[in-house]
Amino acid sequence: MRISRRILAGLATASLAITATSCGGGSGSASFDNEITVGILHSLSGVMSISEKTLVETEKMAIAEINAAGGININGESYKINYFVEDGASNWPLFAEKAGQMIDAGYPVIFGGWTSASRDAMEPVFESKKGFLYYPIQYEGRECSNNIMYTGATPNQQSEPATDFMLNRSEAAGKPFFLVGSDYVFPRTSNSITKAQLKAIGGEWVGEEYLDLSSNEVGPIIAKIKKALPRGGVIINTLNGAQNVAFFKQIQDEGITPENGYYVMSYSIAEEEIKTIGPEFLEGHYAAWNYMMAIDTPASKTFAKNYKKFTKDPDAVVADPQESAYNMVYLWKAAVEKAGTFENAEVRKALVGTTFDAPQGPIEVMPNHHISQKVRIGQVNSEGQFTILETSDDIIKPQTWNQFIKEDKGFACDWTDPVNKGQKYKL
Amino acid sequence: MNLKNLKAKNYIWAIISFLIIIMPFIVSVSRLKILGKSLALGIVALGVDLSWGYTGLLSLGQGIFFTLGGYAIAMYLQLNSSIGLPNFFSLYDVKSLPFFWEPFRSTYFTFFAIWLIPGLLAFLLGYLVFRNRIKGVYFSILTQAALLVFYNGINSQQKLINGTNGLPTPNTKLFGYLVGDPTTQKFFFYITAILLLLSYLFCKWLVSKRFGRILIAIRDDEARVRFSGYNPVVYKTIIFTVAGILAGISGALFTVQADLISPQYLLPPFSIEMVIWVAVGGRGTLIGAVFGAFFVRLFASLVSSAVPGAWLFIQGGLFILVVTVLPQGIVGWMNENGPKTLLIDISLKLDNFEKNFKLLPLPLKNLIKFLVKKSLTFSKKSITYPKLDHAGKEEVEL
Amino acid sequence: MELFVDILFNGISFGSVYLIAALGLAIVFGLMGVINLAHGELIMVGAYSTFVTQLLFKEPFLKPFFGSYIIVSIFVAFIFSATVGILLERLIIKRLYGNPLETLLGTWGVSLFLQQFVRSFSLSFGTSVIISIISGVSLKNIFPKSIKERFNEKYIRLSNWIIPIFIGILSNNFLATNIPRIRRPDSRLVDVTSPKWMRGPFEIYGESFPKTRLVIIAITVISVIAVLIFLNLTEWGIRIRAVTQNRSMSECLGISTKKVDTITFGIGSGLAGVAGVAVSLLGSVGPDVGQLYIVPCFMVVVLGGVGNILGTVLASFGIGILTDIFASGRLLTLFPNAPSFVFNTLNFFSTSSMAVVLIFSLIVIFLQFKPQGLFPQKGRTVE
Amino acid sequence: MIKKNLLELKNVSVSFEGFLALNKLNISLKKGELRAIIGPNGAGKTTFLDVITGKVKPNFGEVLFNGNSLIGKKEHKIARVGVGRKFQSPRIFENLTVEENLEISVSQSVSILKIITNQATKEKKQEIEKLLNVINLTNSSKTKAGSLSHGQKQWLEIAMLLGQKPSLMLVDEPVAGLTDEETELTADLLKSLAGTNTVVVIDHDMEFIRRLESDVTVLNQGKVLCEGKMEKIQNDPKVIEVYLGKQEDIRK
Repeated sequence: MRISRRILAGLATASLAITATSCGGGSGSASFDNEITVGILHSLSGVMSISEKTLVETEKMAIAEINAAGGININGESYKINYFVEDGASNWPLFAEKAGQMIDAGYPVIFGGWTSASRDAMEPVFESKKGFLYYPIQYEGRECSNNIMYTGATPNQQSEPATDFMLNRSEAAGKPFFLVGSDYVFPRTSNSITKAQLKAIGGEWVGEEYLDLSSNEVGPIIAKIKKALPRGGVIINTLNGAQNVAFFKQIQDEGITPENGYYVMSYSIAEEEIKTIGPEFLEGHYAAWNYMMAIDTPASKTFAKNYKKFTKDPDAVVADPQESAYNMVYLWKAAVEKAGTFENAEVRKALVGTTFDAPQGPIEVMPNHHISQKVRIGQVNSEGQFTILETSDDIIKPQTWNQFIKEDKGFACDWTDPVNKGQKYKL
Repeated sequence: MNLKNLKAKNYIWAIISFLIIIMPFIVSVSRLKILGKSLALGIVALGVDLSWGYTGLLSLGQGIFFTLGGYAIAMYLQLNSSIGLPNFFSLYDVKSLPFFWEPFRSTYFTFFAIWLIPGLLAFLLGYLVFRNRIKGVYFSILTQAALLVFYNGINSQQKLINGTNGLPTPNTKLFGYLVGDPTTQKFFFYITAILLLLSYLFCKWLVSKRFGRILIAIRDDEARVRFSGYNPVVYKTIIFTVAGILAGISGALFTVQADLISPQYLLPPFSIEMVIWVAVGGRGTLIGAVFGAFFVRLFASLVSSAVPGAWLFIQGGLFILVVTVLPQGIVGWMNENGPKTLLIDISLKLDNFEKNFKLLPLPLKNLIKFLVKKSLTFSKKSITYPKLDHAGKEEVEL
Repeated sequence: MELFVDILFNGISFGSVYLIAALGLAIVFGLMGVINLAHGELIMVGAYSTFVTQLLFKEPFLKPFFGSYIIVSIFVAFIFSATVGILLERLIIKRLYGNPLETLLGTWGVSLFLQQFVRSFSLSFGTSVIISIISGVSLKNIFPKSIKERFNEKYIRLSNWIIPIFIGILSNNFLATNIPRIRRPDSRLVDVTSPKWMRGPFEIYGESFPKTRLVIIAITVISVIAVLIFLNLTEWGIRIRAVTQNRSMSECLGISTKKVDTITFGIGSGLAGVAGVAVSLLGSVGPDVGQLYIVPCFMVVVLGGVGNILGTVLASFGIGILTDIFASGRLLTLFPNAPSFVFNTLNFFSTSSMAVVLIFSLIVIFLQFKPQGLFPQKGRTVE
Repeated sequence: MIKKNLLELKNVSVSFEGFLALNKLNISLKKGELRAIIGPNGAGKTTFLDVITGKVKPNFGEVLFNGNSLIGKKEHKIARVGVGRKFQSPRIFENLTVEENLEISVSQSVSILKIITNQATKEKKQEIEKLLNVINLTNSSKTKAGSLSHGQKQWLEIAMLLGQKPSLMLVDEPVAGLTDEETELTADLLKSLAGTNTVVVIDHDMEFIRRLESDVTVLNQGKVLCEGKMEKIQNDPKVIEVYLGKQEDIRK
């Protein structure tokens, strides 16, 4: 009897193992007057699926929460949110193709993307078809589309404060900088900002290396770091997902550790990555984010708890990209309710100035379609969490056109006046 | 009998042409783009079929020529729709246009570059490799290595060619028309269909002559061809060059409808996928290559949006299927009376049914029996297979 | 001098990864002429089985032995990958001998299938599938004869099906309940944590070497020696070489070529598993991990000369050293005063991706002159 | 009138890693001659053909055809100057029809441009018809060559050889696997070809060789052991020794 139950349990787990969800809606007993379907477009297969699936989960969770709380209210009518998930398959042109299809299918909004390449591929599609994309990842800036809402950090909300911290207040303060990144647009741009910033604030920069996205062989880069930084220093790391694992494992083997005076500041290591790489390799290194799971507020705790419950995984962690994805669903809801319609043009107008009490604290949508938010610097501790060392005093306003880049200095973007100040205008 | 077949064929062609003509008016632009892209891939599939299906040269690097064609047109569009440098250069502090892009400002140059550059490269690579008698799997591995050379080269050069991000096209202008515009896209669709037809006719013409027979002879026994007084290097180089040119054209047509050309098309899976289109459709049959590319791609985009991830399972299964049980592909199978043979096989199996499936549970056994009997009686009645009984007996005697 | 040691060590350590990854391929491709594009996925199986072994060693009853899990995982990875490989050989490759291009395409299909399998199914499920296959195969052979004779053959055959499935379900259940990490399908990257003794640098004569790299070099050296001993001194090894040299003659001599094929393929696949252990020590493990290695592996084998283990060794170390020289910008260090044109060119190629471009191009050019690689196969060419 | 030597091998040596497949071989053939070559396994018969057709490059020695050296020439070039070869096991293009197989062999001298743009001319078609008649395959001209019987394949390959119109025909084991009747027919065919063509036949089948009524060359260990008519060869003690072992051994 006992055995047979075990078998059944085994069979049940086996069948659970088969994934087959792609389409569905939030559950909730409340009755709704109407329904609206939104699009979710992330990689569910391929290299990026690893990261992007967590965003899909978070977005689904946000939708489920909104539905459970009565859905979207427009002029007294309640709307239940349904969602349609599409797979971008880590293939940038496919993102563009699917985005086009989803806009044609009439979804008022699409939540999606992770890599800059996928966003860049989708941008012209959204612009030509007048769709609206909500994009949740911190990125390099230098663009400002009327058809995209960016809820991740701009460089001045992540890398600039982090560089400042590393040069002046970290354990490696005053030491030279070495920049390491994957070879694509975010690390390249981020690093050129960092270099300009170091020049301006008096830091020393000794080297810059890029690893091709298809390669895992970090050995040569480590050799160069050892040569350039013989007595410790700061390493600014913008490597991508999997490459981080190889990087952190091997720098430890080579003795590039905090004990020896080497400190890595990463812009793409969040709680999820710490879990994967293992805190034993990351302990003592730094990261900069707007949200960290260790934020000790009820909102943050509830967010983490709900996510664990929603994914039925007690070990699940939440991180900045997920929080950002979570926020964007709520921001859209608020904007729609404010506009009183799902019409894109109206929602866009209502969007600017929308606020939300996010797990990280209050955030607000700025006229350049980015959000103002705080920055936190954390140090990885042995439990695999961040010890938050600093939180910016003020809420930092996003700069899409970075002031450390020559061509962009003195430019800004303001979509409340699309004719004169849209995209890029001289201040 | 023959006449009837001919008529049926004509009807099919008429229906297909009709569908292609009315398609832009009945489906949305985003769907039309998918159809157009699938048609464009038919052109590269023709090249793969010529080189692999006919000549036995399995190139795993057709993505190189495809992508070169794509980059040529994308860069031309970028250069001719922006004042000064294309936008992306400013991201990397590039002040002046890299010298090798300079000629791409010219329409004439680009028109030739789209097919001539891939063609020349294919000629060069092919000539060297074939002259040194590198063939079979070595050729495949070598082309794959060349593919990775191009992938790494383009993917890592942000400053020269926008690296990983690739070059987008929808906001660019072709002769003053916005490329992403629905009307322009409809135009591209027709252009693709026409070029596909032309390429098909060209390939058909090519293989209908003695040339085509020599290609097959090279596939069957290259040494014999050599001892018969032919230089296979010449033939192989010609066909590989033609395949390269077709890939370049296909890449250019694909890019303007895909909104983006990126190094992802240089990754090995894409180039190997081309082989599966040809294999499923029927290697050595040009029509099979075109239909294979079209329907496999269409099927892929349907499946992958219904069940993400399932497509890889199906694609993997297709590869295994075409090498184990369906080596001639669907068209080849039809040509060789495959359906009939299958039914005969089943009817033979049926006799040994009890013996072969001893361990199956009874109800399932009865169900299978019932189904097979039904389909057999059905096929007996159908006029297509009138000689089933007779043929069946022959098989038994053998 | 220090530079020389650096280049040599780095080159050897890069090269040993290529070597261990290509060793199995050299056997399968070299001896059997089979192009196995799923070789990378067999490496992946090895890497994932290392991960599962590591998690098992984190369980309370094995925790004290955590330091030695890496040794256990080498054997586990070998067996698991070999099982998958043998299954692949029996089900697909067997039908395709003599058709190398078809084999290439078929194994590519398998590789796609395996990649998606680890994305769509949980690791506990995958592990138990392999366990039940192993038990199914071994069960047939370990059934005591007395039992076999006493019962109807039908029941024995039936139990050959049922018992492995049962074992599989039980092991899935066990793994899923005890190790929550692998209970659900999860395509996220997983990471193998090496035991403490393997982390950090190892100092000798003032030079420091990373221990992980040393361990990988050791694994590689041992594997190469084991393969050489196996091929040259054991009965099956000699049979394998006999079949390699003359298949039909060996058949006449009563060597079961089928069995030899299966064993050769099993060993080649098992070595891929061992390579998986090495790879997992260096970086993360994901469904795509095999794709990173497959083309370099083929380049190593082709460059070394098909069927020549020594060639494979030299080719992989050669590629490793060249990688270090180009990618780490050693030439820039050596010739800092080179004319600016040369300097710029060298600098242009001194990233790992451009090093790949350069090295692959060099190999392609080299093969133009010596299409058979460094050590051509001997004897009259068969056309 | 003295017939000129069509083919001359002078001191040709070929070694495969120390194994001497041909050892200072000297053979010459007159125009229009029919010559049979026999020898035990490993005597260098196939290597002899390989050297002439350009598949193997000799380490030493000279191969003259019509007075011109063949060494260093590519296989297809050698085929074009008039050396045709039939392989040991029939090598035909299995996925082409019988007719197409012959078409390829008769079109060898056509320029590539014509091959790409034109179909076979009427004369060529007539040639093909003739060849089909010779090998008795007119009825199956449209079947795929792969589905022919073994004997038919052998004959098809001979016909392909004829289609090339070579001045020197090298025929490697043409009757392996043929029935007695077919063997006889083949022998008659080859005999009839001699005179206009020069034919070299390699075979193991002594009955068949005898039927050819030609000069016979015996190869052993890469050298010519002896040459002459069949009767002479059969009584040569050296040949008996090579084929049957030393006479002392037999006595034991």
